[in-house]
Amino acid sequence: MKTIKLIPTLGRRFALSAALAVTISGTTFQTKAADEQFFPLQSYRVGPYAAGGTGFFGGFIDYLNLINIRDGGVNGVKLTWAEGETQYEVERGVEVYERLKNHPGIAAWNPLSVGIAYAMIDRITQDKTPLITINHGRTDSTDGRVFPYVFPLLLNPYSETSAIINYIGTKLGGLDQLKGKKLVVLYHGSPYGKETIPIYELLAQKYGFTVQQIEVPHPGNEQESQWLTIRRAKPEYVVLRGWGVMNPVAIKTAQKVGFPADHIVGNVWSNSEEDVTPAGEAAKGYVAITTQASGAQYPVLQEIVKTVYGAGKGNLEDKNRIGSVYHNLGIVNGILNVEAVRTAQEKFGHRTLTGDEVRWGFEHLKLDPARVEALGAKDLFHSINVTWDNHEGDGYVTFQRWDGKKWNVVSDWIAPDWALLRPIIEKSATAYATEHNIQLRTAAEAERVDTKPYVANK
Amino acid sequence: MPDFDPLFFAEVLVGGLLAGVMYSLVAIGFVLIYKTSRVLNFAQGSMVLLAALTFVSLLERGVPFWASLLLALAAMVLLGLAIERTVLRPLVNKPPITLFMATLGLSYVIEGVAQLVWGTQVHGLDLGIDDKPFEVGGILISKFDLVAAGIAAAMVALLTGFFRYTRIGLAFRAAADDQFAAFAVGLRLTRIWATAWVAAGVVALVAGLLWGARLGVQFSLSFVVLKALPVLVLGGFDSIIGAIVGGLIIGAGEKLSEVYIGPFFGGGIESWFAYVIALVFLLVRPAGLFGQQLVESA
Amino acid sequence: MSNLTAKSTPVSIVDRSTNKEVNRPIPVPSPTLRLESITLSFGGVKAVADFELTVDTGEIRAIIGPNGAGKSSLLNVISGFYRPQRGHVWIDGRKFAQVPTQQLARLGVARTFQNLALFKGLSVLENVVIGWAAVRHANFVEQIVGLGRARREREDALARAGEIIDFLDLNAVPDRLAGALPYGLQKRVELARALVARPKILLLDEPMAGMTVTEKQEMTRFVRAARDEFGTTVILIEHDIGIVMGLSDRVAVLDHGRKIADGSPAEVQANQAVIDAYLGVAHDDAPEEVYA
Amino acid sequence: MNASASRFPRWLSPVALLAVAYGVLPLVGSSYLFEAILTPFLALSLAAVGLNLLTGYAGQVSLGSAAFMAVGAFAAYNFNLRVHGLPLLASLVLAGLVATALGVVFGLPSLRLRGFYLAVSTLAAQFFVEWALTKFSWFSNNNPSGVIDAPSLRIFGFSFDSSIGRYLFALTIVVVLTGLAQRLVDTQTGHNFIAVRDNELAAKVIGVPVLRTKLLAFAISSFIIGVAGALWAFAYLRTVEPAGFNLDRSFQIVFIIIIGGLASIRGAFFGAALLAVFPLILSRVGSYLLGDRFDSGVLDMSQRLVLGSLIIFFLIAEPDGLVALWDRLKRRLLPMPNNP
Repeated sequence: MKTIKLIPTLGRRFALSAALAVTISGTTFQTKAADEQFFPLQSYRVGPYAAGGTGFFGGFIDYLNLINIRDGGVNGVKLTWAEGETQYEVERGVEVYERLKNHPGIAAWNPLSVGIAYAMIDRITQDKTPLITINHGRTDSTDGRVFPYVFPLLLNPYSETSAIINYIGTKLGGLDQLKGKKLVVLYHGSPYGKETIPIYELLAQKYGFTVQQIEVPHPGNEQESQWLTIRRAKPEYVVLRGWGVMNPVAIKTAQKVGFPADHIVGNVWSNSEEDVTPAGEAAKGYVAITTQASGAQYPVLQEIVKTVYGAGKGNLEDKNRIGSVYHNLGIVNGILNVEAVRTAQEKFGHRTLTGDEVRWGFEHLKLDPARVEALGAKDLFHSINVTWDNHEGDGYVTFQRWDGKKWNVVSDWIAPDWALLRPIIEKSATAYATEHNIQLRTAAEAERVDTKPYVANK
Repeated sequence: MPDFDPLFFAEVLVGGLLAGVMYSLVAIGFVLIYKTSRVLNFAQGSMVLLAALTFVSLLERGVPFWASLLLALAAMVLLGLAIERTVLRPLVNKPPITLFMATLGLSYVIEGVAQLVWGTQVHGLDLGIDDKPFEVGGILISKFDLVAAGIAAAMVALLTGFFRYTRIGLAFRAAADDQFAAFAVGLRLTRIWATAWVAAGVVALVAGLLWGARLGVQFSLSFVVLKALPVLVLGGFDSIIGAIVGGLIIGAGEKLSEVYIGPFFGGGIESWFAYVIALVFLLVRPAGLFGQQLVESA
Repeated sequence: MSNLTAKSTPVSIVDRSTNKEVNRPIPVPSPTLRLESITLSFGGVKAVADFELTVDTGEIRAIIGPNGAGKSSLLNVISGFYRPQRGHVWIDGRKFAQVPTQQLARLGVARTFQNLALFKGLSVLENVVIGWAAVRHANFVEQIVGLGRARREREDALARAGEIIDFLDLNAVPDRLAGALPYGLQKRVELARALVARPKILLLDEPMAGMTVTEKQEMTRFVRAARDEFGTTVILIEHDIGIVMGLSDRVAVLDHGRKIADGSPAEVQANQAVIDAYLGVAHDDAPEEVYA
Repeated sequence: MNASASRFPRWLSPVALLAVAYGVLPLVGSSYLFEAILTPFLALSLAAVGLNLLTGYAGQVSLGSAAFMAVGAFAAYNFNLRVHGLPLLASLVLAGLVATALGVVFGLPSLRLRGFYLAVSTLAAQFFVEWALTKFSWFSNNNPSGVIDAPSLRIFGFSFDSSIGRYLFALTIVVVLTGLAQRLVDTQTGHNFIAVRDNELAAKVIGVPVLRTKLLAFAISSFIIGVAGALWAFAYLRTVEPAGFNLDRSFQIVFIIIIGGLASIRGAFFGAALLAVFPLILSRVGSYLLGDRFDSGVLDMSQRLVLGSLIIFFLIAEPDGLVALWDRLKRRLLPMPNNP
């Protein structure tokens, strides 16, 4: 008979059941929140997308720390947060949501993941707590009438597409020069990648250029056939709508088939240092769109380095990632969240706000270039103007070229073609509304705010 | 159907063949272990990741190129010995499927260790082989791929020489043929298996460097195992020649199908089409092209 | 399943104590099984060359020969595992180039294996019941519901299994896992599994290998009883000459894949060629292809 | 499986378990317990029961079970969406049948291939389904993002749309299907599965229809895994994208039946309990013991390390999994009267 050492397994079994009891009781937070505003973070610091996660959540936490240390919170209300690892997987994101949703004083959810964001839309609408999907998420969630609690701040995928086409137009000497030209869009084989297929077709008809959209199967660590097809199609420009390992491999394979890197334009998720450094020399001259410029020379960055990292509270392990694209995106996201809370506090008082109050704050978030400069973020990002029915807030974009070591801004702030995009967004949003029988919200309803602290269903 | 242009076809074919060589590099690691111990080592992908991550992390900490190469090599040797000792030996007489599942667990362990020790950042890796293509008869060929093909060819020559002409190589082949007979004859099987795992570790390092130079050294490097499996199924799990030929067929087949048949399906068919190619061959020869045909008997 | 009293089916139980052949069926003229000039080679090595054999109904037909003479290969040809390069297998007058293994049960052929092919994950009773699996009509849904046809088939199978378990004295262990039994008992379970479907032809591949003397005698009794009881034709491959000569009606002797003698036990024992083969008169030994 | 004569009648433990599951838990459990632990545990257990039939009982290794979960989820979504008035349970059953059809198709290689070659060929199913569901947006109702939203759970007029409701909905389906699976395993077909696993050739010789048995194993297991996929999407996540059913999910189900215990219906539940709750415990115990010195990333990486070593531990020390460990423990703690 196999001699099985029963003691350790017994020991492990008891440890297991003890720990189980801890989780079953669930986490009931009794402590009375002494005027704190809480940010639950579904972060991912592991797995294929760790670079994005560590940078973004590092920047966000750094900014919250800055506000706490420098200003003692927002009008005296201290900012707190808790992280739950999701490894960018939807069900882990949902588990962290279930675990933290009963925490008092939640301001907003910031998952930075398309999959988790989709899984949360019904849940946060029911909880009346805003869900922020900066630069990504559902394009039609821009329409505040149908998605009251979802905010694709600064840039939704359609605006990004329109801005890229505008940029390529200017490079060719004007939008009319687009006529007759050939464009290829290389997209990641996932819902995120497929989101912009319709808009590229539409813009192609509008400006008279031809577009060929080629899919790269996940994870995209081998793109020989895609780039040989591109080589034969001989397009003027290739738009890279990539994610993760697919980006450096695309740039390297482009070099391999002799396609010039400076004719590749990266989208907002193919624009970070981690996307280009693995490609080494091949990435020189590669241009990518961004809503936030990279670099640490901006006043708000300097303050973070001085006060937060000075006090040893900096979240980034690798100091020379300060000022990287993801880090700055986290900081900008921090600015927008904090300013929304500040705006809401002006109306509802300097205290812990409910989710619906913060939602009101986001729907009145107006940061013109002057206010942005006051926040020490001049040239970091342009401006934002969120209204109750436009949850994107008309963010401006700029383009950066990689010189082998760092990103350099090569264009001034460009505005996407909002007028053209709005009807398309509204059509898709109303279709969603009918499918889920949601009535469209009116301006008046947007003003009504639920001010009693909300506890999700027990 | 895009107009058929022979020059382009040749280019896709050559590109496919060279890509196939990169798959073979990984597949050879599988074959080494399967050949001697009938274990399909699913952890080969994570060994490729660990090897490349160790090398590039040492390089970035200022260790010179050759020193970090040797240290990474040493790490893979130690890993090979440790695996044989802790995982393989206790499971020695278990059915092959149990061992296969043990390597599934092993791949999680190695991925965990690699990221715990060296962190989860993305690293660039420059081997000094630039990737500028050059034109041969109107066909663009990448210098990097040729060097990779050269390294693969050298490795195959080295391995076949090792198997054919050295004593330990002979012991390998004996163990591969019939473990019990080898054991009965007095060959110390555990030493053979350990050497097999060490050799697979070395192959993993070579594959890790070449794939890492192309992909960047990061977590997704371990997905490369999924590229090697159809090659093994086609070439046979226990034949090095099969790994090379299988790699070439899958590489070329994958690329040609993506370029010429892909458009009908809307593109992106590479990930599963390689398995279809392998399956078609398999239904003809159930143990792969060069795999040892198992004579069915009660 | 507690022990099952055998349902009274009109089968006369052989009186084991007297060991007399009570009602031995008269051999029917047409041969139940015929191997017509079978030639089998593996990659150039001739395992069996031009082998001819006829087996009459109800006969215990033995094939003997030194190790590696190709005996097991012959059984594997009859079982359809190998396709002979030349020659045919005739079963009940039907000619096969390669016997369809899946139809063996339907053709009334059952066999045991040289080194035990029991289903380790099943109990003894379940192993024997599954021997009756071929004649099953109820589909899996009916079986889950367990009524009507499925229930009857189940009960019938259990009854038949019960009978064979009584017949082979396995009553002590019906619920034990087959893999956990001692070697001798496992051999008997495998015989039970082969007999439960009342096969016309029973192929025995060295049933006595590795057995003690008493176990051998018991097995001999069971084989003879099976033939006498159910009229089963038996093709026996066995090393123990004493057992073979005592048990078989006719014996064929195989040496290096060729038949060197065929006849009654007495004739074969007196045949000089057989003696030479067994005493190992020196002649070139072809490399053996031992396929269990 | 021989029924070990124990002091308690055999049906006592399942009935007691059901009493707790239906009676006690809904009263005492928090919504976190249902939403984040019990409902995913039930869906994973059901998938593991399905895979155990195929790999544990019939011996056919499959690395593509996540693909069949995805087919179940998307088929149920489309039946419910496109066939008006179709009751939810009907679309679940139809979804299971679609998964069955696919299971049979991808089971065909098992007729010629065995062991690793078969395992690798099931990977073809995994990648093909993942690609097809992402590529053809018809499956996700032309929603550009490829993500489907679960319909509301209404059966015979009752709404199961609360966290307890979803739990009871999932529980009932799992109980019914597990009962059928346990019943199947005790029938002749179930024994044929084991025969094909233990010695395919001997099974063929004695007349067990080997080809039909293998395809039946693939069909039944795909049906159960398909329904489990639909449960995962409708009762647990309530919105799912193809990437949610990736290769890691297939490996997770394989790990569950290894740790739980191959060829044992109960094993699926033991394994799923450990694997569904394990990551939560580790992150809790980790953050509790180590405080925030380690960020959640390190904890998660160590979870991958611990899970991998757990697999190896079980394969070496207890190849029959948690079930065997539990039975041995039970025998030791509740000595049977007639046990020597």
